[in-house]
Amino acid sequence: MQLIGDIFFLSGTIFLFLGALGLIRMPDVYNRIQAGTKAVTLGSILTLMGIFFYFPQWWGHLCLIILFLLFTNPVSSSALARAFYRNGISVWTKTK
Amino acid sequence: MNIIILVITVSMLVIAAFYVVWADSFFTVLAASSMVSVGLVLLFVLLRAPDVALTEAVVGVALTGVIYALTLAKIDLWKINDNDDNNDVSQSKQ
Amino acid sequence: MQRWTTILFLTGLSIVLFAIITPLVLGQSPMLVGKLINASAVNDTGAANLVTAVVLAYRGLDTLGELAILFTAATAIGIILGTTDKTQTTSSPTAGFIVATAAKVLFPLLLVFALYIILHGHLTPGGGFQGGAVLAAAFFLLTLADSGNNIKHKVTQVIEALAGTAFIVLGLVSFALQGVFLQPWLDKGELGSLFSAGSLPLLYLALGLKVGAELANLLSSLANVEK
Amino acid sequence: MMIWDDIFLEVDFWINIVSIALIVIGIYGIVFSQHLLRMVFGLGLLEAGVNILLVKAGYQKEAIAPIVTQASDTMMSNILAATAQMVDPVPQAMVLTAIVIAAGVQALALSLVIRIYKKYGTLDSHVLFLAMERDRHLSLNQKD
Repeated sequence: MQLIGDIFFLSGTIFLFLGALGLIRMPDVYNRIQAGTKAVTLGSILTLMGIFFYFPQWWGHLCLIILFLLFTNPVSSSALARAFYRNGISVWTKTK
Repeated sequence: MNIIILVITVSMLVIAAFYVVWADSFFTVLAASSMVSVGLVLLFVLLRAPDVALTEAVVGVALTGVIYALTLAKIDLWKINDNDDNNDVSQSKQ
Repeated sequence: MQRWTTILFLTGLSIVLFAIITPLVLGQSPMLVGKLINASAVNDTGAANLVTAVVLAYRGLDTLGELAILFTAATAIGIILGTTDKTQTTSSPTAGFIVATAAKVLFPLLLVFALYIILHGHLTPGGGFQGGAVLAAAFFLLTLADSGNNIKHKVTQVIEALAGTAFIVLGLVSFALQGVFLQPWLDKGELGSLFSAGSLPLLYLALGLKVGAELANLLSSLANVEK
Repeated sequence: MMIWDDIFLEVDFWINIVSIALIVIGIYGIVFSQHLLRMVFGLGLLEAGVNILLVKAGYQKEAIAPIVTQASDTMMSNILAATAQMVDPVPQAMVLTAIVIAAGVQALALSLVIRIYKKYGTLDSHVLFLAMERDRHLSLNQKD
């Protein structure tokens, strides 16, 4: 049971690390928002599922946290992207 | 307490504090001061003070950040600079 | 030259602070007051969270003074910036459809979360200060999403006054019943259940409403000041 | 080498380091910076350092957080045995109120900053000093 939880933890931390790497390596703001939202949401959800396999009696709290993450993360990233677009930050057009 | 987590948190806090005082853009200063609060939350959890950690998370990260952001907007420092070299600035103004 | 003076000053300051702080073995054993409170807090107040017991029961007068300081700060900000109830919106852009809808959906959930934090302050980490800050954030989220509906200063001032009065009245009732100001006075109940710890949850409810109204007032007067 | 191991693997040492670093950087920001807003940020750092030091005053090795978690365990002796191992709750209550007061104080300072900017149009302390001196001389001359 705890081995499954460990596998979830490992995959979750891999996704979180990739999200952090994308924040540094991506060329412009919009790509960075995408990396910082999608990968981090998936990583957080996988980590919370790993916690479920360690403490199964917390399933209610964990479901609520996952629901809130799925609801608030896209909204905040869309608000950020809208603010950057309205302030005239241009999209990266060069492809090497 | 795991000493490695403590050392990583402490170094993150000190680097963020350096950014608060020595960074040029006030956007960076705002982000760094919120990061100091996040490091404080971790330290309070490690010091067995969950009440203080929750207070710092709500007040220090969220509320103080909003207050600083409102102030920056009121004193004309809330400007997003397009410093990235890859961007084409000419087509950005619509 | 000035740079070297600065570096010398900072190094000297840190060495002095290190020499002062390091020999203090503060945390090695709990101090006498902490030991006594740890031994008798559950019997005295019936609260599972000992920090709540300290904040509201053992040092309740401190909390009252802290409320007075926060009230003074909020009033001073209102005097400095001026509280104008603006009804018409300025030319600031709206936040967009997604954020407006999400704010409307999130607002009741945030209210429930804030009340949960306040009312479970004697059982879990949390309490009036944290819940009040979440309450203020919930009301400010509506203002951020749609700049048309501002926080009404009159309503928040009435809530703040009523909550502050309730805090003092609870203390005075305990003074009339037991002769000590702000001593917990209701039935202690079963340890760990929601209706326990006597009057501490009522005190935390009043404190949370007061802190939330003050912080919402502060945020809206900061947001409404014209350039 | 054993002495160095004892120092660097100790919790107290790192907490002292971070609190002293925050206090010193905050004092640098208050004293040596020219921008008023950066002074307020330095004030926040100073308060954070002092808060860490206060919470450390109640910390104890191999102690638990000051919350009784086993609600079903109504035996008074078990509860007393659990509370004897807890950290000191008094400094935590102090810091709890101090954080909220710190937020209020910073908001007050920031509102003063907004008023100064609306009156003088700058936040550089040197320029501000000259402008205030000029205003003072003007008002003195008017009075005569």
